[in-house]
Amino acid sequence: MSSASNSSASTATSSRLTFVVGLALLGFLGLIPVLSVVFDDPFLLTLFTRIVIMAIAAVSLNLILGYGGMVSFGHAAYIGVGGYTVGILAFHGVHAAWIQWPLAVIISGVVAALIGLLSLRTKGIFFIMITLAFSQLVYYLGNGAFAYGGDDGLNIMTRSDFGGLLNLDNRPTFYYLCWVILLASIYFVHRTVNSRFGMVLQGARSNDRRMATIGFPVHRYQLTAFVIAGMLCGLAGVLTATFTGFISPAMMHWSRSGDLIVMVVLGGMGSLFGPVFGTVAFLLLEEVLSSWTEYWKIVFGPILILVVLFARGGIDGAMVRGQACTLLAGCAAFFLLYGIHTTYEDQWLIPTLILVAACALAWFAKWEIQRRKNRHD
Amino acid sequence: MLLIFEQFLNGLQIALLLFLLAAGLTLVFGIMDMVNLAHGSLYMMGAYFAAVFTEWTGSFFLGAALALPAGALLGIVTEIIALRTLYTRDHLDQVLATFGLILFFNELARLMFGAGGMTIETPNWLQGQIEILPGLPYPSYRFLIILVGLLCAAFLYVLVQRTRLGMLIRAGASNREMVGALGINIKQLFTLVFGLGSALAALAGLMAGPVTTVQIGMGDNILILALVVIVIGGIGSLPGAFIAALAIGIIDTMGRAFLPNMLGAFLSPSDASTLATALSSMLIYILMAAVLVLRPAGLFPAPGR
Amino acid sequence: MTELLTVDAIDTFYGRSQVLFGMSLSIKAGEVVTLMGRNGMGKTTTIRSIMGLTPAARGRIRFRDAEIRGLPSYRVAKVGVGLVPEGRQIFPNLSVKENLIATASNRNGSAQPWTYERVIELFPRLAERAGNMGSQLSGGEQQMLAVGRALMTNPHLLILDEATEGLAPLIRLEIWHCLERLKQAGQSILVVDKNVGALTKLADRHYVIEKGRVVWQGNSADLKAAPDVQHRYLGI
Amino acid sequence: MRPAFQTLALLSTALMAFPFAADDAAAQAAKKIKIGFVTTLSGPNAAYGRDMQNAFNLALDHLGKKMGGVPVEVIYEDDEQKPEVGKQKTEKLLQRDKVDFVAGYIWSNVLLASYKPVLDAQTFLIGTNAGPSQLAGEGCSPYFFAASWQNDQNHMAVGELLNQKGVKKLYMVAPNYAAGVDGTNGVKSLFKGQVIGQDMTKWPDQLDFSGEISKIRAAKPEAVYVFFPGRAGVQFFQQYSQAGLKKDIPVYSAFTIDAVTLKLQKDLVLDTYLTSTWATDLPYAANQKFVADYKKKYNETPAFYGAQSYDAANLIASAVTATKGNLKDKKAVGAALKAAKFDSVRGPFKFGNNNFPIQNVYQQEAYKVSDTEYDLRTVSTVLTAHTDPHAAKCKM
Repeated sequence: MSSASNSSASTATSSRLTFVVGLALLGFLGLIPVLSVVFDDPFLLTLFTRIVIMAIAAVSLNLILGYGGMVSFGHAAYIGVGGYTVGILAFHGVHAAWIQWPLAVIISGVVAALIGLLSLRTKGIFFIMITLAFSQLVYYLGNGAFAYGGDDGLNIMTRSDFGGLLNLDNRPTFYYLCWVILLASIYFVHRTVNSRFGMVLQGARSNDRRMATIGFPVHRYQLTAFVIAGMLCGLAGVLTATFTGFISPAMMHWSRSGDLIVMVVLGGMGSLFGPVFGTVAFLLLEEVLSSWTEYWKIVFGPILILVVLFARGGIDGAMVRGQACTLLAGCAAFFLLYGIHTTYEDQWLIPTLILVAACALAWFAKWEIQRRKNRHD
Repeated sequence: MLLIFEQFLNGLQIALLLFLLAAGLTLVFGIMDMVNLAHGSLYMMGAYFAAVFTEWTGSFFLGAALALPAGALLGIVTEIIALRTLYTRDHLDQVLATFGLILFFNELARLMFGAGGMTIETPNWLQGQIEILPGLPYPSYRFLIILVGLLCAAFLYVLVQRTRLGMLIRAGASNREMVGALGINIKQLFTLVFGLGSALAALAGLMAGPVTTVQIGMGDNILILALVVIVIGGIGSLPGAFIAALAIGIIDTMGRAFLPNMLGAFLSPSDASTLATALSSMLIYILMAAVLVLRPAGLFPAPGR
Repeated sequence: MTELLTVDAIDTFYGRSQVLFGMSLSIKAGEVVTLMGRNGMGKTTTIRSIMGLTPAARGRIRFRDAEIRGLPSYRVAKVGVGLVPEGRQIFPNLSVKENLIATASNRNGSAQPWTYERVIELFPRLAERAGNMGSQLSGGEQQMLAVGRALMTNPHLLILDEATEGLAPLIRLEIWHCLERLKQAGQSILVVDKNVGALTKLADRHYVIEKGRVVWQGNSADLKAAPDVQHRYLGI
Repeated sequence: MRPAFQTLALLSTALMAFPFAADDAAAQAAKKIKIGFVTTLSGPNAAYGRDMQNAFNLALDHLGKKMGGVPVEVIYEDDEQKPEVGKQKTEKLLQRDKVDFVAGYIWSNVLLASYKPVLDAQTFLIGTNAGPSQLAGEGCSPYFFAASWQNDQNHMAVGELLNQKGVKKLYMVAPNYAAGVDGTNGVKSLFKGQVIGQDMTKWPDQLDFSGEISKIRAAKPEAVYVFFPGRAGVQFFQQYSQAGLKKDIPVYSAFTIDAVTLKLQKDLVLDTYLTSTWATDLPYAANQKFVADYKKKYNETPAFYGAQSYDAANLIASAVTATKGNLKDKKAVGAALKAAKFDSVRGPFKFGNNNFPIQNVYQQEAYKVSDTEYDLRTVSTVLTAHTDPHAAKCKM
């Protein structure tokens, strides 16, 4: 749990800077529909709608993973539960959002309560595995539900209906709805973690026994957080289903849960805006790398390793340590490579790959030497 | 009756493959407290090595004999380059970094060996069947898997229970610091164990190759199963892994084999078979969840953790 | 007599909090030295610093004329330091015999090395339990096993950290007796304990520490003659 | 100083989004026909995507990279075999690249996740492999054309073939996913004998079929029907042969043996029965040219995935030529596509009312071309000018 406690130490010192940058990023996200019109690129809106929805899911995971220290490896299950509730209701002709959405959130909460109740008996790697097991159960349930398309998934032909209040078929309207929900969930998490409840939750992360001896019903607090996170993630599932007009078991495959964890860690665990940073970085990186080469994972895999090894506390952590230069260099390199790519197409792929590998190696070597020096000085 | 026995053998064979994979994983986990998701990649690379070497030498056994040290070497190199720095990190960091390794290895294999997959040619006498019981011919290659699996289990038992290396492995699983304080270079010991685990993974991969073909990502799904095995068995415990592997292999096979007939009593045959498959897919996860709810550290947790 | 171990002004930290402040001590070959002090004053940290388990940030630690500060613990053990740790830390999943032989070695080529038979001779009680798992032993038996295990590495210096804590008086006596025999055989020993009565008989010299530094040192006679030291620093 | 850096860092992060927008303004200027092609180019099944891509490129070569005199640009996207990725890539093609046609899709679930935005944008979608029933029946659309087949067609042909061979007792094994269930139902719809056993295997992670094979042995059927697309097909035949059942109980399959898997299946699938709508030996000039040039260019034998993609390119070209490049007139383009005036590798090509092909389904067999090379050849015609069963439900 060392990195978890590290990042908690950093939140205290970082809050102001991260706050500014985080708000700026949220403001930028709010401008996307405008930019999409200015640049005549509707896909920008599509891309960022997905990013904002995933950010909501990441924010919900951060509540239990970052603040609560509960590594849930099955968080995508709630995206599935929320999505399937909407999809199944729509399939049966129920389109009213004020039935669909609350029901989806409640069912996600109930599922989270059941999973949490059993999973929280375990700790560490066992908790990771048992949450994975439960999400696999939900996954196979979706896979076996042939009435609702099974593996093929199910199309939602009619979007949720808010009466005359909101027209979700209007893409900017839907985008702003997601954006507002993201803002609200960040604010909600902020209030939660700074309440007494949140303090106990964070205390339990580093030492649950002590919190229990002080007299807090730690287990109940953790379960509550688990359920809240499940409900919020269920809401992200509702948005996903509404946005894509399609549900399938693939949305709750275990690798999706893995992606969510990566987003949170990449952005910075236990940081208010970390999940948003992480989601934006992850999905943009995926989008650009994969448009770049179909072998993009050979770059993405090592990036992940490097982030874990060197950028502890993720993007937020880097900001805290004043590694803006590193961040800037990363962005510049990204820019450069993207520029080279668009100019010369794929023939530059191999040299740039080698370049990236060489940079990584050099960085690694430098770090290793430094570390050895520190140890023996 | 014969069918039940045959299905038992099928289950046993799957179980032993799982055990080979889980054994390395649990040894590594036990000593270094290190979750290595890339273990599945070593399984895959072992299978590819065997395919390439078999093609090259023209003999399955020569190919296998070369693939084992190659797998061990690859494991050791990976350990030294990428994993050493992760020992002091928490499980989450290890999961993420080794997840990155999986992505890397999968693409590397695609670049090196192509996307089309490979087959491992086995000698003719392994393509046939042996009559184990009157009226029960069994594929000789699957029989070989059972044999190799049992031999390996026995070898591991002797190694861990009867040799000094085994004592150190067990001691390391319960109290790593103390082993170091008594003069054992735990890093070296771990590299050794990691090499052993990698060789076991490669062995599992190359044994599975002729049955399941060699392909990109072949280790990803079976790795999840192997993780389930070591978690049920109790981390760091070889006997636990053995028993859990047997339980999962046999429950899985028996579930698929006999659930449709049982459900067929209530449902139409095609509904019964789809429902039975959905159920048997879930069966092992239900088993794991149940075990963990009742015994939160697995069936045979290593003492001292 | 030559210096065996010299700890010279070491500072040790746990994370950001400093525990040892210029801690120093020395042991000559064949000597039995104690390290005393109240709980939380840095006794175990001193041992851990010597062993390289919690490396000291500053200062020097010399063992048989070689610098050992900064070495990983297995190398400290290899140059001849045998540890009987606080809480005994027997391997619970190894049998008594396995506990003894798993890490045994005679790296320094002792002419009369410790063997399984010799340890059993020293602690006949262990013979009866040779096949039992470490976890099945009583506290006293575990303590004997821990001492035996350290002896099996044939160390130049044996370190015992709180060796008699929580043991029945009779067992305690047995341990002191055994240390007495080891001393007679020429074994150098560093003992961390609170049992002043037994230690003044056994040991040659004593260090008393408080808040991570030595506040008093002297031989057994001095200590007996200084009840105020005993009272102030050891709470007796 | 530091906050300044941080602001810069943030700004450049934000700016990353902009190059996306910048580079297609230029593309828009040149008059081009843009085709988006979505297929699987990474992961274990990348070989199929590669086959499709190769064939589509070959077709463009044959067309001189022009359709109706207008230069053609193809943008390939990798769906990673994941429905939501496929959908996002499809939307990118529509919204950013503003393609005129979308083609491709190997997997039913990816197609089902992706087709709605294409049809909503009134863009023509040419399916080159998956042909799910959802799009063939009530869900048919004037904007969707299948250059391949309807999923049930090959399976139904297996059912008919079994009748022709006089099989009375059949055992069925297929994966437990939508296409697997459709497949078994397709066989049953024409098969007149008795199905004495049916197993649905876990998809896609079951690699070992020993349990199912043991049950087949015990059930003693006259024939076995299997449907295992991709690598699972290799695994099944390998294990079936190891169990020694191959010589006793014949295997009938659909979509389980193709040029890609054949490289691994080799002898294992000789003397088995399969149905398909295309083979390298179909005696049409277009087919022979396609096969010969594919082999020459890529040094490989094309699979049916490629053949269908080759047809799709020519189908699009025929429509562009017929409308003289005026793609704004959707009605005319739709009519031209429907007319399908091109030389198909499958001979005379005709769409049914639901825009799925009316075509022959053949019995085929694997054979050894040389020591190292295997191929499929046509044995007989099982279904002639077959219309899929869902067409009746399409109100178009």
